[in-house]
Amino acid sequence: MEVRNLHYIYSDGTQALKALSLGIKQGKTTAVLGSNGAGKSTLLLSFNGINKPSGGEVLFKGLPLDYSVKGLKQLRKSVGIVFQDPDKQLFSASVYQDISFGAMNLKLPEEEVRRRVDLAMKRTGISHLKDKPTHSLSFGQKKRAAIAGVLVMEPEVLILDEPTAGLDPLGVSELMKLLRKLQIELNLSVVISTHDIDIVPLYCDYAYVVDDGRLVMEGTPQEVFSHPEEIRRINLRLPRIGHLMEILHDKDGFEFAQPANTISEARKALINWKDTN
Amino acid sequence: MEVRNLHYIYSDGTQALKALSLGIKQGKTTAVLGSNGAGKSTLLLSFNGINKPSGGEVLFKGLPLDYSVKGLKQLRKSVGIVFQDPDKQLFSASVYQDISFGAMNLKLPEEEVRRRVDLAMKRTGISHLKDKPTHSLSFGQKKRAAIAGVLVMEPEVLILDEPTAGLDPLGVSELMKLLRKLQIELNLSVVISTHDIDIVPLYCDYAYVVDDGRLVMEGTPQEVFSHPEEIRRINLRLPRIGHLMEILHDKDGFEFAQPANTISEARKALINWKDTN
Amino acid sequence: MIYIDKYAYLSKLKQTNPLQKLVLAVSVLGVCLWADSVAVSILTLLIMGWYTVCKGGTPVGIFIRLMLVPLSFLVIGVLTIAVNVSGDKDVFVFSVYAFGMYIGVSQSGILSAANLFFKALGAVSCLYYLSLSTPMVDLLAVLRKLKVPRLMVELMGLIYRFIFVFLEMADTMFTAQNSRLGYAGLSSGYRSLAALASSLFIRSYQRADELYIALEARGYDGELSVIHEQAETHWTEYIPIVLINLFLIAVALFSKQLTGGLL
Amino acid sequence: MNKKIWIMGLVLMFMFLPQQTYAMHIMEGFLPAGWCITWGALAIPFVLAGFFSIRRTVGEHPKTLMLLAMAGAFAFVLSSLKIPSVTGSSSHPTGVGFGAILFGPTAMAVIGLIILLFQAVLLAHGGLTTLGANTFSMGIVGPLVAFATYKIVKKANGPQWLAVFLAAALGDLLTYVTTSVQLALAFPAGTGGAMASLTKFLGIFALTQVPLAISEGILTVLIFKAISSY
Repeated sequence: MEVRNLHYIYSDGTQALKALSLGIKQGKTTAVLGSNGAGKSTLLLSFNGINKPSGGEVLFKGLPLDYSVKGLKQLRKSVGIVFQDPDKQLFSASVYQDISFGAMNLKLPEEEVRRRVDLAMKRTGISHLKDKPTHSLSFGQKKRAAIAGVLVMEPEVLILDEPTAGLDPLGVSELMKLLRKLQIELNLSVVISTHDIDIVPLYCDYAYVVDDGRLVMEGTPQEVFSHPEEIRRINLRLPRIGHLMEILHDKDGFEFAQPANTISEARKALINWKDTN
Repeated sequence: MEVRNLHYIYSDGTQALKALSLGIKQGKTTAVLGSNGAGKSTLLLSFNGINKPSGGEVLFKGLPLDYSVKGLKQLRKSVGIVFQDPDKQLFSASVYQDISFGAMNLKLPEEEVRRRVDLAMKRTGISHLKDKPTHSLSFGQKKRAAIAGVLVMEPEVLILDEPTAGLDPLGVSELMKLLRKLQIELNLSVVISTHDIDIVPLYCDYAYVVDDGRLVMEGTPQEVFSHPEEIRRINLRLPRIGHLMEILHDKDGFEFAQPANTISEARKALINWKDTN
Repeated sequence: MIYIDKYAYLSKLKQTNPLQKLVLAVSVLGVCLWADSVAVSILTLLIMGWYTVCKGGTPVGIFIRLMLVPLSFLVIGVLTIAVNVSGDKDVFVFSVYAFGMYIGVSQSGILSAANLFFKALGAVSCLYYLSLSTPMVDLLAVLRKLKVPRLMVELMGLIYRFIFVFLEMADTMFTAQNSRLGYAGLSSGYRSLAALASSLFIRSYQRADELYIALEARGYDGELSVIHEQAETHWTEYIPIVLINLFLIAVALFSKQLTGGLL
Repeated sequence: MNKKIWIMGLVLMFMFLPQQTYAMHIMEGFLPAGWCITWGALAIPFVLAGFFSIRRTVGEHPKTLMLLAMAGAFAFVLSSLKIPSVTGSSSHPTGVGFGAILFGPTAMAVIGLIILLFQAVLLAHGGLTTLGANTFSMGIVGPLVAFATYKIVKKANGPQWLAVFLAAALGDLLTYVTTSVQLALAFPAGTGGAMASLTKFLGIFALTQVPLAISEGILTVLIFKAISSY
């Protein structure tokens, strides 16, 4: 999955994306970072053809997207998107029926639809909610149901807009672990947009940083967060651990071989430092 | 502001609060922590009389709340509440009109309404948005407008449900600094409920931890986070810095005199350790 | 607010074939209306109450509380029918004189009012049996099976789903306004309610767009096709329903004969 | 003395009872079977016309389905809101005028039917056997009156607010006049027949509705004003 020189102008004239180019690594978790209004959501909606770019192109498996009805249908089988607010995505009061929707649209035999729905519910850990009405679910459960509704299509790319927004600490870590698990088990390419900087070094393999519709940085979380000035210039911040380690290194005379952004990295760095001193 | 032995049962029979007692410190910022469904929002809505407790009592300035129409009117003048989703709190076409809503309902002379609205907009830094339609605002601006809409009533207690949810990193720190400033300038008592554990040691003076409708812990953030087992038992977590420092202390042979949950505390502790070794 | 919906999902009868429940409710409802007899009405109320409370497990307190919901309509309606105006005092068994006329109730008026009162309660208990044992989702599936046009069922399904989304939204908005004293006076109350309704309308309008986009992303092609649970039934399960109806019909005929068609 | 108290009690009850109830749909089991069928049969052509018109539009623009669904859910929620009143008792808007002006009377027949079914099953307001009668009054007559009033006032170059007000108020009122007619026909008085009965029902179901119809008119004007300034 790749976008090249992408431009997107909203009907009200706002230029949301400006000559943006980036590639999604197959089978990895990629984060798209940026402050509110940087263009993250617009970008995500371009990946499965909901936003048709005003300029440039989106490529899937090396081929430019085909925006015909048939082409889009084909694309959406492979590229699934989970929106931030599950109440905007779940259309049926029956969790089971809602999840089956995507699979039914693939015109699969009923047997296969049932198999996939059951599997998707099992994978997202909501099998016990089968007979519950959607409106009785908690926010986190709705989120999982929305993910299951995309998984039934057995996509190759799973896109999630702010997947951790509104979840409590346990909800965040459970959801991110779920995504990690899906990514590994199904060899999915996962793309998330997020404000939650601290989860990026923990759960993401690669990160793109966008600002004002442009790509300003890319690399592993490690690499991206080793440019703190740049990160702050565009109103983001380092992970808190990274920030602490930066100050210890810059101001307090600690010496670390490389930046550390997670607890385990910081431990290693500090133990290392302790042992050499 | 104080609640004593508070019970709250929803009309569908769910017991949301169970014998909860706590006091809000005047002129301080108090955090209410807990996972989703712990009863945080129910508690906040009890403070300004929207939820009438099924048992126990809520006291304001030492007196039990008066749930008559007049009593509630009086109370809501003094205890303002800002909801999580500003879209559910802003109704009017223009920002100015929306902010004036509460002041108008107090039947103040027009002169006074104008003065208060201008002041509230200035305090929240949105004076330049005066004539904008509310729906054209960014999420962070809407949040500020919602706060201004409560400030016009010149409350003594300001309650905010998940004030940082949905904001980007800069938005979070700006909002928390704004609340700090308001709290000091106006001698406001600020009460926030939050999932965002990392902001608690930075911006809050006191914290209550609720779980399953009960109060399970209270104290300064320092004190509360010095019981990591208890915090984890109820599905919360330590601030990330606190977690790192805990592991360094418990497993890696670092010695710190006291727990550290913020970057500056951690720096001090580590420098201290460095100097004594 | 919507208790009935909540109890429907909790009912022990939830797994029973919804068509069977619909047939039971509607057929007994029909017999109750046709019979027009106090005995049948009371029996209907007892049978349906037994099904709902004993077999369905709906708390009896809830059932009684719900039976009181239509009571104000019932009392007003029945009194309006029973109370008549006439210049002749003799048509009434009890009357008062006011404004140069007699206002009162006649014997046949009392009888038909009592009849109507119980008939309506009996009928309501049929409605409650259905709605307290059959979640809307299952009911819609039955409608689909009964060849109600697909578009109609889809529309109903969407409306049902979003009623809860908007109710929650309206509730939060109302609370937010209320805490800023939006309902402290009559005129501010009107303004607040209008503001609430209009923002709710605008939100719902936007929600149509957002939902359409989300559905398209999942391959929507103009048909909200979903998989349905197949409820297996055997014709023998309909035997009790037939027996109940036959019993009620027999009671109706018998009591008509006994009271000369009065009750 | 005794009689006075009796009358006073009756008057008070009639004054206050209706205001505390929901929109006055005819309850389950209240109408004799014959009338249930009659009103159902009268409502069917309108509902079918509405359905076919919706199907045509949705065929051309699939998004219309979502729009109608949201309008329906909105109308259901609107009818559950409480109109503030002086006495503290509450009444609920019908949304008849609002819906008719925005979506036209044809679509309203279908949306009205669905909402009435949901109100019956989820809230026990109205009923299954009275669905036809209630659809006829609230989904057909009310919207038709509201729509016609709106068009006539607009055509006569009346101001927008007046058109909206009259449409909403008359739509609401005529809904209940229809309900009264339905009840009177089903329960003609022992002395004086259907006309005497109609007087009684109009007095109770329509007359008490006048202040509520005015409330709904004012409210609808305010809603339209707020939406147009959005």
